[in-house]
Amino acid sequence: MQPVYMDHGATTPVHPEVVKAMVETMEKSFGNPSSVHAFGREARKLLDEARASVASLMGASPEQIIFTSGGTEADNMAIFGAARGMRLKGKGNHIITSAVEHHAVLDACKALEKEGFEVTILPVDEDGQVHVEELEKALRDDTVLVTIMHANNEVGTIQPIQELARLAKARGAVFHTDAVQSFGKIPVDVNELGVDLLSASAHKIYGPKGVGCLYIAKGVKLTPLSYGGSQERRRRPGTENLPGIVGFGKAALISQAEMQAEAERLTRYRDRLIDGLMELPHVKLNGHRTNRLPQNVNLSFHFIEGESLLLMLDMKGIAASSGSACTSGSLDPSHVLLAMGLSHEIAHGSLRLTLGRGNSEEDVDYILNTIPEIVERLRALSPLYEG
Amino acid sequence: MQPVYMDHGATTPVHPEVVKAMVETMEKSFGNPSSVHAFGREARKLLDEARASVASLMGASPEQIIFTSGGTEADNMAIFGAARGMRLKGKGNHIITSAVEHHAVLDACKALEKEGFEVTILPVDEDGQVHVEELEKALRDDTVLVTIMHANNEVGTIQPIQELARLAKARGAVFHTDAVQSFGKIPVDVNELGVDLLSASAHKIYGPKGVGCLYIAKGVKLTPLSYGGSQERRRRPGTENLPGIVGFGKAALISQAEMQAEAERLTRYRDRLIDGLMELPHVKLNGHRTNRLPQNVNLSFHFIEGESLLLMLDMKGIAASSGSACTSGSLDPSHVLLAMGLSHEIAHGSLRLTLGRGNSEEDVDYILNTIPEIVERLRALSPLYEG
Amino acid sequence: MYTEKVMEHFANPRNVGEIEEASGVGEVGNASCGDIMRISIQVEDNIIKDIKFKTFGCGAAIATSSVCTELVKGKSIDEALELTNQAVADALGGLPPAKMHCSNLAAEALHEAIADYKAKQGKE
Amino acid sequence: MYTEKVMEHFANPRNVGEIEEASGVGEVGNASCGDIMRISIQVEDNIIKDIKFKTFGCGAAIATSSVCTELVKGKSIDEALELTNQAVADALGGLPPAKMHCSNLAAEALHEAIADYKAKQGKE
Ligand SMILES: Cc1ncc(COP(=O)(O)O)c(C=O)c1O
Ligand SMILES: Cc1ncc(COP(=O)(O)O)c(C=O)c1O
Ligand code: FES
Ligand code: FES
Repeated sequence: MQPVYMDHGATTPVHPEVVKAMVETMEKSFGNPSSVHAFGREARKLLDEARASVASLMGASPEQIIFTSGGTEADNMAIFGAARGMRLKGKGNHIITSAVEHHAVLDACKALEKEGFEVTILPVDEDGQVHVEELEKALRDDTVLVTIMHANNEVGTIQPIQELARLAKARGAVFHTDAVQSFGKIPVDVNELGVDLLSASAHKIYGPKGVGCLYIAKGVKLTPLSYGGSQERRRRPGTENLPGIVGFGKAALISQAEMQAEAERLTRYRDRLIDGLMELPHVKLNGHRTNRLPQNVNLSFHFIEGESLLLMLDMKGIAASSGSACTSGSLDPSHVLLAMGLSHEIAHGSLRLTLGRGNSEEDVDYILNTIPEIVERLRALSPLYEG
Repeated sequence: MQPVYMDHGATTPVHPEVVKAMVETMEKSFGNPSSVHAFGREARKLLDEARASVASLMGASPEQIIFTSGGTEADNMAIFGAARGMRLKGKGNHIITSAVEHHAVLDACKALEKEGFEVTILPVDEDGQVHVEELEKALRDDTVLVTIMHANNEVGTIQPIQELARLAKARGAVFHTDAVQSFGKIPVDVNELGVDLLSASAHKIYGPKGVGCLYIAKGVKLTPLSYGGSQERRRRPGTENLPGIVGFGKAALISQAEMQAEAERLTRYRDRLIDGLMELPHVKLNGHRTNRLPQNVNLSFHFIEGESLLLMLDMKGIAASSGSACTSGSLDPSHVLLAMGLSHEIAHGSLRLTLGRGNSEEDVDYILNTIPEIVERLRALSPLYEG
Repeated sequence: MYTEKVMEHFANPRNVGEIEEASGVGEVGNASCGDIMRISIQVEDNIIKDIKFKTFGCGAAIATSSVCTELVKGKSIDEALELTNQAVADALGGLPPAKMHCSNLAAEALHEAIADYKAKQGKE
Repeated sequence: MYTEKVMEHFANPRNVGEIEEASGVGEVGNASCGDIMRISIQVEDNIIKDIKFKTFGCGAAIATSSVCTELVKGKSIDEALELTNQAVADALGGLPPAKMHCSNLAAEALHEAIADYKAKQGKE
């Protein structure tokens, strides 16, 4: 049995072309981009090219891209950097975020509370969507930063970033969006979105783990997270992860070429999965039915706990994830599903299938055939189910 | 002409075995180590193995190793983390470092000054060595952190870490050492050294760029630099750079096996280079003659500016570096050489040759043959030289 | 993450179900994670003749439930009362540290079922 | 980093040296980096007949010194005085932004040398 990987929201296989570009970089261009000699100049050239590729996929110019070690660092850099920077300028100390953000955003905001910032967490509706009116109500004269994700990692819901950003910026706040899940999968254009800061990560788009970037609009000042050499225009010191960055550049180029066709293909699979699985009794779709990432399926199977479901799927060769307890060392059910109004128990039984390049129509068939029997088995085990 | 790379202190070529391990990881074990399914468990296994390899090379246990994006992040995490953490506990706000630290340490300390910490910078002698008595004089009841590097990146001088750490810890301070240049090259044992925190970086030991680690002794509490997922026991969130970490593990294993023989071989080359080049007129050795890294040669050629020297060497296929202006966007001469008492002009004309695995006896011959004519040419160009 | 033993019990859980007209039933929720387990026992001459469980919980919860029923089936209720969550975990070849709390579920539900039995017997 | 033109001048600098009994000599230090340049000129009938330089400085400093001497050799001192550091940089196909300050060295040393010549002529 060929395993079926449907956890592309967690991470993606590295594209063979990306691996090739990284190997070539390690074998032929191992120099330090800060070095004066030929090895250094060659490395610098590759660094510049990769920056241009990543910038191009989000409609930015290369000098607006700062490479980081991933999405988490980009989020932290944006949030700590903008909040502390704005406060230093005396602009205030109020931050707004949403209840469905990734922990990299939520926990950074929480840490800022300890530094004396006030944080407003916007609610979402039952589809996981932030409403513009909620932001309008929350904005204050001392709001320095609004950070709301582009697409949610658990339920795929896409937020109205354009409207939110326009509103926040009109009130003088810096606007950051975590686009880790959307970048490379649906169109992301920093100018159209009108954001000041945008985070992305390579390993979600068939690039390597350990590389990401932060887009910083012209004129936006950030207090750095760390100090050292003069790399990345002093905004992010440390010898550049050149092979990783080259891989990110390559992945961005490939995404740019294939994004539209791939989004159409995966939307078809997504809809087959949603429609097929919704035919089972006691199933709920989480997230917006249409305004969601092409890659994302998220369903709650009542009376079933997520980890057990994942393990059963795993035994059938299906790799998926869950917003349940246990998945990542945390025992709490998904804060995203709870924020959308799900009960503790139902949130516990959620299944996330995230599609990607390697998936085929047959994978969809296999899953549609396999899940019903597993659900039945687990329900038979469940004290909550009176079948 | 085969180029001669003698800038291993800046970065090293990636070992072919390391490239192989990374490619295998990307091709076969691309999962997210936090995932429950088979792909995740496989990734977790590789992560654990790499952690054990890196820990073993410094005599630590695996759970004391936190992977980072490099030496710079490890330094910042240690310094910000320990200083802020100790202050929260009311232990004081005085930090001690040395004048010859890497900018990742010096600039982090400077940034802490803005947070209200007081920083004492210990002087060094003309060989670049910190004296234990200087630390003794500087220690205070409110000293919370002492951070002194193991081996200097520019001149290779090795510091008496054991004595310094013993003294600092006896006074209740946390002791951190930046071992980025020594780790994998000379014996580094956290227990023998007696340090609380130790930074290392993979790309200095034939591993990949963008990976490093911080050793954290049991019981040492650090305030995190960033927030997010539960990776690295919450001390360093973000999807782990698995291929990079696997590469670091492999590089550590190889270093462990080859370190002693390699140190002996390179010490011979180092001494041939030093002795040979010191025969030229108006040359000064920088750093301690014997208590220095086997890999490091650092000489000042009077009347010559470093960047010109590097460019001339580069035209002859020799990749080297300099503590001079211009090398890394900064126009100031090396703070390390100035701290050792060199004049501005002489500091400007320094040349660093750092040896490594690929270098041969012939490379040493070639350099010994090439440098004299270059030095002569540049001196003929120099208004300071009255030949 | 889990030992083979855990996975074996998870894949083929023993004694799943509910005993109709049970001598005692225990249902507990796990304080740490909110997961739920129900154990029903049939007791004759102080011996647990039959035992069945239903669990809404993680893989460790299901495996510990299963092994727990196996361990006490045929034992006296006094022996059964001595069963600790550590013993349950040990019988599975250990649990990951973050999963030790899951083994509480089975031991607690069993104790509750016995208490229920005793209460019904008017022995308490 | 550097253009080919810069590297070519750096590798083969023109007019290196010192004119014995020069009409004027200018020596300046670069305020940003501490590098040093000395230019000596030989002037006849207001024309720079010969010019030589010595430079302690980076690659850009040496290349700009070289191209600067080439640009003004054979020119009148009035024409030479019009030479800007931008013109020097342009003649080399441009310099990296961080290296623009290096081009000051040559233009300034030349201006000093001309001032020295004028002073000696008692014309100032
Ligand atoms: C929405 C979102 N933000 C941030 C991150 C963190 O990115 P990284 O794993 O690259 O640190 C992720 C993925 O883990 C994500 O899905
Ligand atoms: C002594 C020392 N510390 C820290 C660093 C920074 O390490 P990295 O480049 O991995 O961030 C370096 C090398 O650049 C170094 O030599
Ligand atoms: S996490 Fe709830 S029982 Fe295991
Ligand atoms: S850096 Fe001094 S002249 Fe270029």
